[in-house]
Amino acid sequence: MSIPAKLNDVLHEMPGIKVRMMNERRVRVDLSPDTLPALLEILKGRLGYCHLSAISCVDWVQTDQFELVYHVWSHMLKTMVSAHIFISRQPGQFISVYDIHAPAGFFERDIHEMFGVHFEGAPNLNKFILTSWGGPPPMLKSFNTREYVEKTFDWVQYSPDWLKDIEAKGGGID
Amino acid sequence: MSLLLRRRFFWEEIDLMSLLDILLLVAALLASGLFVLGRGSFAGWLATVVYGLMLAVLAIAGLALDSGVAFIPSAMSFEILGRNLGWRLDGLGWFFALLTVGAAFFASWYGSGEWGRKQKRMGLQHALLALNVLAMLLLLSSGDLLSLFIGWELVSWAAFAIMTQGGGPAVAAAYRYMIYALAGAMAVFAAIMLVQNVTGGLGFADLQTAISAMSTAQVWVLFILFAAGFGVKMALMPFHLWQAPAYSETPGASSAFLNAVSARMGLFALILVLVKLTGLEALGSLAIPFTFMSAKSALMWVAAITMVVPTFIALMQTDARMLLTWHGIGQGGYMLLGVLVGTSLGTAGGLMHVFNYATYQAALFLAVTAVIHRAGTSDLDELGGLITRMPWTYVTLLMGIIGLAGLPPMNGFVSKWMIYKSLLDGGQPLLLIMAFAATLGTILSVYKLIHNIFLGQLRREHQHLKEAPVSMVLPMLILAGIGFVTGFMPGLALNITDIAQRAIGGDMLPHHLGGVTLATGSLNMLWVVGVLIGAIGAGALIFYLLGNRRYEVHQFDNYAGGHFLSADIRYHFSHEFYPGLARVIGPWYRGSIVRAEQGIGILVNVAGDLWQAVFRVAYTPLYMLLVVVLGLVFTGSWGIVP
Amino acid sequence: MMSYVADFIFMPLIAFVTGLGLVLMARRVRAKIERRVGPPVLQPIYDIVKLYAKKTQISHGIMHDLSIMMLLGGFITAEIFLPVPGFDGLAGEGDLITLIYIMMVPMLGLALGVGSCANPNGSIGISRALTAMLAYDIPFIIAVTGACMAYGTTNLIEIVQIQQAGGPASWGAATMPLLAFGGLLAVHGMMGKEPFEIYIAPAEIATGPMVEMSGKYMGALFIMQCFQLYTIGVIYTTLFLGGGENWPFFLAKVFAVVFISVAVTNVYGRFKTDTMIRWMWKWPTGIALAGLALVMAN
Amino acid sequence: MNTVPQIIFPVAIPLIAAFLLPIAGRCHAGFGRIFGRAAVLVTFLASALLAWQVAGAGPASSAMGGFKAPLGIVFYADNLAMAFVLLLNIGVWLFWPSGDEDRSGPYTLLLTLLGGGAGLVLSGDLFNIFVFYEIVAVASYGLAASGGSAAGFGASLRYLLLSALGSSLALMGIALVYAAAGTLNLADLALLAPDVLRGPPGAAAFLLLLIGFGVKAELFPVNSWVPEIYASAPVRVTSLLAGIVSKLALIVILRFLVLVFPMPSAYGLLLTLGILGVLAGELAAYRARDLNSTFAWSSIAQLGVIAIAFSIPGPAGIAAGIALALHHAVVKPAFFFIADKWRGDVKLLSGGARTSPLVAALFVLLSLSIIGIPPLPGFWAKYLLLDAAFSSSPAYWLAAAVVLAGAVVEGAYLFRAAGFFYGGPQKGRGAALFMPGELVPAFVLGAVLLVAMFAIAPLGAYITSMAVQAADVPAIAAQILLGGN
Amino acid sequence: MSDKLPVIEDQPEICRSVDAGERSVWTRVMNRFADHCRARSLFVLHYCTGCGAIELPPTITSRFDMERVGVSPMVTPRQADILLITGYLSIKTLKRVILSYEQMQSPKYVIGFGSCTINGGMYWNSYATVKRLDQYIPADLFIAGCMPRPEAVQQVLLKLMEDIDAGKANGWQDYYNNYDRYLGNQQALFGESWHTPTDVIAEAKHYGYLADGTMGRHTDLLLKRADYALDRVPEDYPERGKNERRLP
Repeated sequence: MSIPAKLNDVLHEMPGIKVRMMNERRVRVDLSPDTLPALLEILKGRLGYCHLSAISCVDWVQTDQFELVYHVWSHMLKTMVSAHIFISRQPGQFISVYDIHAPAGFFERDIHEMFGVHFEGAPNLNKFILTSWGGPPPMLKSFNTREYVEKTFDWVQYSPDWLKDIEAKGGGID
Repeated sequence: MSLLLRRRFFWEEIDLMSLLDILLLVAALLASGLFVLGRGSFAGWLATVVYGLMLAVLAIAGLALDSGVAFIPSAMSFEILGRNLGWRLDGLGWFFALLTVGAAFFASWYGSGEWGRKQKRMGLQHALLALNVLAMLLLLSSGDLLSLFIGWELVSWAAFAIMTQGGGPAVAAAYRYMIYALAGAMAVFAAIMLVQNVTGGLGFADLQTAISAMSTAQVWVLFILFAAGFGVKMALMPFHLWQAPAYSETPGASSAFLNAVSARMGLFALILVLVKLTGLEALGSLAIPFTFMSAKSALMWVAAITMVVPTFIALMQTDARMLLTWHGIGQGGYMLLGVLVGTSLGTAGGLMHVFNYATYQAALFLAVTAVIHRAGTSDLDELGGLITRMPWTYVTLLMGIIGLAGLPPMNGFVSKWMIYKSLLDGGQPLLLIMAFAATLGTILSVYKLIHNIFLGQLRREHQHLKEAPVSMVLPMLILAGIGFVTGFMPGLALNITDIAQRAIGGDMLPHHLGGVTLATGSLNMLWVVGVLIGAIGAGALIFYLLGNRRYEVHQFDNYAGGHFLSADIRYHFSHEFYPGLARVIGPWYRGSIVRAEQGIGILVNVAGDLWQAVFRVAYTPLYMLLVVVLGLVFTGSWGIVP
Repeated sequence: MMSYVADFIFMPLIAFVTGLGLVLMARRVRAKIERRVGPPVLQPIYDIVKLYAKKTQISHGIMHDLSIMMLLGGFITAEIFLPVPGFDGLAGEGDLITLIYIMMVPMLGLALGVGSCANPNGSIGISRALTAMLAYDIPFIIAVTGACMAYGTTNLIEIVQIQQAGGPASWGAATMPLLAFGGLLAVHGMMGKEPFEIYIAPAEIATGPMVEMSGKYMGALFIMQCFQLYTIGVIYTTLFLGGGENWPFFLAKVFAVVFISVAVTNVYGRFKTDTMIRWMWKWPTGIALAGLALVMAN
Repeated sequence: MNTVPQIIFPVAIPLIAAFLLPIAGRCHAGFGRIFGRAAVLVTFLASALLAWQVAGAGPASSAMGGFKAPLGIVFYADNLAMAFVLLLNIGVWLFWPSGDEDRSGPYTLLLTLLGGGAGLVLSGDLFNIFVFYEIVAVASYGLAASGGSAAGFGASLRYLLLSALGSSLALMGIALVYAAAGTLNLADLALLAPDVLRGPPGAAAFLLLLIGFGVKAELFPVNSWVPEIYASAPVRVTSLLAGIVSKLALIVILRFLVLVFPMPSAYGLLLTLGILGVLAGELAAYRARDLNSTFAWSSIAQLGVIAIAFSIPGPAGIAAGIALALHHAVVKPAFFFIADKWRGDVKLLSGGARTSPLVAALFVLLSLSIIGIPPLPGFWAKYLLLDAAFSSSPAYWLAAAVVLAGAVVEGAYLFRAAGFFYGGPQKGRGAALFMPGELVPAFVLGAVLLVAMFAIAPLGAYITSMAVQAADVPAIAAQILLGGN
Repeated sequence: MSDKLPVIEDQPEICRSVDAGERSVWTRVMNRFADHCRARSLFVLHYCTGCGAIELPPTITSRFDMERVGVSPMVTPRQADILLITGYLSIKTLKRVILSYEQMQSPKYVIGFGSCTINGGMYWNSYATVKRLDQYIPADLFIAGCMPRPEAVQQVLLKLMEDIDAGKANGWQDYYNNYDRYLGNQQALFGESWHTPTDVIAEAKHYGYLADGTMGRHTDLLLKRADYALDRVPEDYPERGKNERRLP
C-alpha cells in the first residue's frame, strides 16, 4: 500500500512537511501552521480535496499546545489527508480557512466555544451550542468538570441498607 | 298580513296623491339644502332626521299599498315633445324605496358621528348621498319608460359623483364605472326607442303590447338590450369588473349605502321590465334554437355563474372591502336567480334576499370602516387579534358574516332556504348545486375575513386600540339586530315583500310569522332559532356547571412546540389563508374577462389612430380626385340599382 | 309545546349514548386491526369525565368559551331535528336543508373558538377543516339533491315513510345505488377519518384545532365527536337506508354505516389538502352526478 | 305673403357696412370698431323684424327686379332660414373680436361673412346659393388666417385649396343640373326634378353638390382641414366657424335634398357620409391628446350626427337635425373658449378644478349635455334623432347604434379629461388660471343651455313646426313661383 | 451560588390532601368517581427528551398495548396528563420541559425514566446535564435502569394508576405550594432573568393552592422581571439574544 503517486509528489513539493501513510485510504501530514492554508489550497485545487469533513482540536496541557487536525477528502483519489499542526496554547490564535472550505465556519465556531481558540477571519464566532453557558471553554483540560459539578449540583444521598452492606464489603462507587 | 295595523284610519284622510310628492319634495329639498349648508356638523344629524321622516312617509304609503291600493300617483307629470312623463309609486318601487331610505338613514347616521368629523369633505358626502336618494326615488317611482330611463341616468351619474369622493384611485375606478354605466344606459335607450318604434308610445302598457306585436328576432334584441343594460348596474357576470374597486374605494359610510342598495337598482329595473311587464312565460317561450334552453333559463344560468365565480374571487382577496364588494356581486346572483324561478316561493325568496342583503352588507361595511377608522388599514395581512380591543365591532361583523354566509340564527338563511326550496321544487338541481357551492365559498371567505381581522395574535402596534366610538357602534349593532330579528321572525320581512310581490303579479306566498309551511317541507324559524338558542343555553349550563372555574391566560401562554412566544415574533397565520384550495383552483383564475376588457380598450385606441392618420393626408387635390371618383362609382352603382 | 319536551331531553341523550358506543367501536376496530386488545368498554366515558374533572381549565377569552357552547348547542339542535324511531322531534318544523345548515353552526363555532386561541397550529387546522368541508360537501349535496328530487320532498319524516312503504326494495340505496355510493364516500369525508384527517394531523400541526383545547374544552370536543358520528350515521341512514322502523334494526344500520368508514380508515395514510380536494371532486362527485342524471332521467 | 322689400336687408346691410367700414376706419381709428358693431346691430334688428313677420304671416319670397322664375334671382325666407340668420347675427355679435387692434381687416371680413351667410340661407336660386357660398368661403379664409401665426397661414392655405376644389366640383354639379333641367330656380327644379333628375346624372349632380358644399359642412371625406384650422385660428373665429357657419352649409344641403334630390340614393349617400363622419370624429377624438384637437374631432363627429339626422326623410329627421344643430351651436363654442386657455397635453392640466372650479364645473355641464344626459337639452335632441331613426328603415337603426356607441366614446374621453381636472394631483404648472373677462361668451352660452333645460317643451314645438314647414315642398314651390312678383 | 439543600430521605407518605373544610358526601362521592376515571384515562405527552423514547412505542403498540388500561399518547402538553422524562436532560432541554410542564393541566404527573433523571446517570459528571429532576419539577415516580424495558414502564404506569386511584399522586400541588423553591433552583441554573410565559402564581391564586412556600425571595425576582403584559418583551428573554444571527 503506497501513497498515490500524484499525491506523493504534490506533498513533497511543500518544504518541511512530514508524510506518513496510516492505512491505504488515509495519509497523515505534519506541517508548520503557517503553511497549512497553502497545502489545503493546493490539495483542493489540483487533487480534488474539496471536502473538509472536520477540524478537531486536542489540548496538550503539558506542552502548552493545541493540536489542530484538518481532515480533507478527495472523491477523485478516494483518500483522506489529515493535516496536523501545533499552535501555542496561550494566545490560542490561528487563521480561519473559511474562504477555502465553507464548512470550516461551523467547525471553527465549535472549537472556539469548546477550546477558546480564536480564528481570525471566521465569519461568526458567537455562542453556538452552549448558549446559556457562562463558564470557561469546557473542553479545556484545565477546566475541572468534576469540581464544577460538585459545586453546582447536589446529589440524592440515597443510601438504602442493601447498599450499606455492599460498601461494608468494600464495594460501592468510590 | 296579520302583523301590520289592519285598522284603516288616518291614512285615508290624507290625500294619497300627495304622499309621493311629499317624499320627492323632501328628498329634493334635503339634497339642495345640504349642498348649501353642508359645512356644519349638524348637517349629518339633520339628514338622518329627514331620512327618518321619509321612512315614516313610506310606512304610511306601505299601509295604503298593503290595503289594496294599486299605486300612489304623483301630481308631477310633464308633456314634452309629444310624450308625457308621469311618476307613480307601486308596490315594487315602494319596497326598494324603503331599502334605499333605510340604508341612507344608517349611512348618514354613521357619517354624522365621529367618523364624519375625520373626513375631509363630509358635508359634500352628505349632500351627494341625499342626491343619490333623490335620484333613486325618481327611478323607483317612474311611471313610464322615458321617466324610467331618466331616473336610470340620474342614478348612475349620482353614483359616479359619490364614488369620486375617495380621491386618486377612487376617481380611476369611478371613470371605469362610468364607461360601463354609459354603455348600459345607451343599450337601454336603444331598447326604449325600439319599443316606441313598434307601438308609438312609451308607457309601460306600450311595452306589453310591443312584446306581443314584435317578431321573435325583435323580442330577442329587446331582451338582450334590456338584460345587458340593467345587468351592467347589477354587475351580472360579463359586466362585473367595475363594481369591486368602485364600491370599495368610496369612503366608508357612502360605500355602505352603495353596497347595500345601489346595485339593486339594476335588479329593480330587471324585475320591472322583464318579470312584471314582459312576464316570465314570455321569456320562457323565447327558445334558443338547437338547445332546450330559453331566454329565462339562459338568464338564470348567467345569475348562477354570477353567484359562484365572484364568491371564489372574493376568497382570494387580501383587502377586507374588496372581499365584501366581490361578495356583493355574488349575492346579486342569488336575488336574480330567486326571482327568475317563477314560483311565488322563489320570488318571495329573491325579494327577501334583497332586504336581508341590505341589512347585513351595510352592517359589514360599517364594521370594516370602524376597523379602518381605528387600525388605519383594511389589509387582511396587517391586522389580527382585535377581538380583545373592539368587541362590539366583532359582534357586528360576526352577525354580519353569519347572515352573509346564510347560517340559521340570521335572516340570510331564510331567504337562501326559500331560494333553494324553490330551485328544488322547480326541478333545477344543477342550479341548486351551484348555489350551494357558492354558499360554501362564502363561508370559507367570511371566516378568513373575521379570522384575519379579529382572531389570532394581537400585533404590538394595536395594543392600545380603543373600541369604535358609540356613534359608529350603535348604527352597526341596530343593523345587525334587524338582521337577527328578521331571521328569528321572518314573517315581518315577508309582509314587506308581499307588497312588492303583489305589484309584480302572480300568486302570493302563504306565510306566517315563523316562516313557510309547504307540503314538500316547511321552515319555522321560531322553532329553529328558539331551539338553537335553548340548546346553546344548555351548552352554557354544561360548560359552567360541570368543569372547574375557567382561568384566562394571555396570548403568549400558548403551545408552540416548546418555543417561547413573544410580541416581536409575528406568528399569526393570515397570509394566503387557504393554501390547499389555492393550489387546486389557483390555475382556474386566468382573468379572461379582464383581458377581454383590455382588448376592447386597445381596439378603440388603434381605430382612433387609424382615423387620425386618414386626416393627416396633405396633398389635397389627389385626395379630392380620389373622393370624387369613389363617389361617382358609388352613385353610379346605386343609380343602376333601382 | 309540552309534547316536544320529551323529545328535547331524550333525543340528545340517545344521540350521546349511541355516539359513545360508536366511538368505542371505532377505537376497538382500530385496536383489532393493529392486533391489540383495545380500550375497555367504558373508556370514552372515562376520558370525558377525566377531562371535565381537570382541576385547572385554561381559556383564551370569552369567544373560546362561547364556541364550546355553540358547539354543543349546535349539535343538540341538530339531534332534535333528526327523526329517530319513536321520536319525531321538530323534523316537521325544519327540513333536510335546514338540518345541513344547522350542522354548519357548530363547525363555525369551533372555528371561531380556535381562532380566538391565537395559536398558528389551530388556525392552520381550521383553514384545512373548512377546505375539507368545501371538498366533501359538494358530492354530499349532489347526493342530497338527487335524493330529494327522487322523493319529491325534503321533509325527513315523509322521506322515511316513502322508503319504508315498500320495505328494503324501496330504500334509497336500492332505488338510487350510484347516489348512495357517492353519498357514502362523501360521508366518509365528513367524519374526518384517516384519508381525510388532514385537519387533525397530530404530527404536523399538533392536532390542529384541538391544540389549545384542554380540560372541559377538550371534553366538549370528545362529546362533539360522539354527536358527529351519530348525526352523520343517522342522516345517511335516513336518506338512503330507509330510516328507523324499530330501534335494534335502526342502530344496526347506523353502526354499519360508521363501521364501513372506520374499517376503511385505519388502512390508509393521510391525503394532503389539495389531493383530498381533487379526489373528492373527482370520484364521489362524478358518481353522484351520474346518479343525479339517472334520477333526473326518469 | 306678398313680396316684402325687407327680405333683402339681412344681406344688403352687412355688405354695405363691410364696404364703408375701411373708409370710416381711415378717418378715425376707433370708429371702425364701433361702426362694425353698430352695423351688426342694425342687421340683427332688420332680420328680427323680418323673422317676426315671417313667423306671423308665413314664408315670404321676392324675385329681384321682377324677373320671372327661370331668369330672376329669388329670395325665400321661412322660419328655418330666419332662425339660422338670427343665429348667425347673434353669433357674430357674441364673437366680435374684442381686441384693440385697429386694423379694419377682420371686421370687414366678419361683416361679409354675415352678409354672405344670410344670403346663403335665404336665396332660393341654385346659382345664387353658389355665389353667396363663395363669399362665405373667402371670408372664412381671411378670418382663419387672421390669427397671424405661421401655422394659421399654412392651414388656411390648405383649406383654401380644398374649398376651391370643392367649389369647382359644386359648379360642375350646378352645370349638370342646369343642362338637365334648364333652370336653376329651386321651386322650378322641385317641380321638374321627379322626371328630369331621376337617373345617374341626378345622382352624380347631387354627389358633386354634396362634396362641394360638404367642405364647409365638415362632411366626412372633405373635412381634413378642420383640426388644423381650429387649432391655429383665433378662438372667436373657430367658434364662429364650428358653431354656426358649418350649420349653414348643412341647411343648404338640406334644401337640396328636400327640394331637388328627394331620391333614396341621395339620402343613402348623406347617411353613409354621416356615419363615417361620426366614427371618424369620435375615435380620433378619443386619441387626441390636447383639448383643442379633441373638440375639433368632436365637432366633426357632431356634424356627422346632424348629417345623419338630415338624411332621414320626412319632417322628423329635419326637426332632429335642427335641434342637434342649435344645441351644438351653443355647446361647441363654449368648449373652444375653455380649450383656448387650457392648451397643451391633458395630463398637464391636472388639478384644473382647484385653480378655476367654475370652469371645470362648466366643462362637466357641457360634457353631460353633449353626451345626452336626461335633464339637459342634449338628451332631448338625441331623443328626437333616435325617435326619427328608429321609426324609419333598418339602415337608420345601424346609424342610431353608431350614434349611441359614439356617445359612449365621447363620455370616455370627456370624462378622462374631467378626471384629470378633479382627480389628478397638482403636478407641473397645472391648468392656467382664467381671467374673468376671457370667459364671458362661454358662461353666456352655459347659461343659455341651463335656461333651455327648462324651456324644452316650447322649443320642441317651435322646432317641429319649423321642420314641417321646411318639408312641405309644394307650398314652398307655390310660394316662390306665385308670390315672387 | 445555590444554597446546598439538606438531604431528604424518601418522599414522606402524603395522605390524600383534604380540601378546605369538611366536604359533603356528594363532593366526596364525586371526587371518588373522578379519581376512578382519572386513573383509567391517562394521556401521555409524546415528550422524548432522552434515549429512553424508544421504549414507548412497544409499550403502546400491540406487544404491551397500554390502551387496555386507558393510556393513549397525546401531542400537546395542554391535553396530556403524564409528562415522561425519558433519559438525560441538558440544561437547554430542561427549559422546554419546564415550559411544557407548566402548560399541562393539573392534576399532572411526571415520571422520570432511567437513572439520568434520578442522580445524573452516566452523565453524572457532565457540566451540561441536570443531575436531579425533582429539584426543578415535582416528579411523581422514577424508574431506575439505564433505559428500563417496556415491562418496567408498564409497571410504573400501573403503580401511577394505583396512586391516582388512591388520590396520592399530588406532586403537582407541591409545585404550586413550594413554587419558590422550584423557581430558586431553576434561577440558579438559568440565571436571574429566567421566567416562562405561564403565570404560575396567578394560577395558584385562582385555584386556591397558595401556600406559604409559593411566594418567596425567588418569586419576587420573577415578578420584577416578568411582564406578562403584551407590549414589553424582557431584553434577555431566553434564546432571544441580540447576537442570534445566521451564518452569512
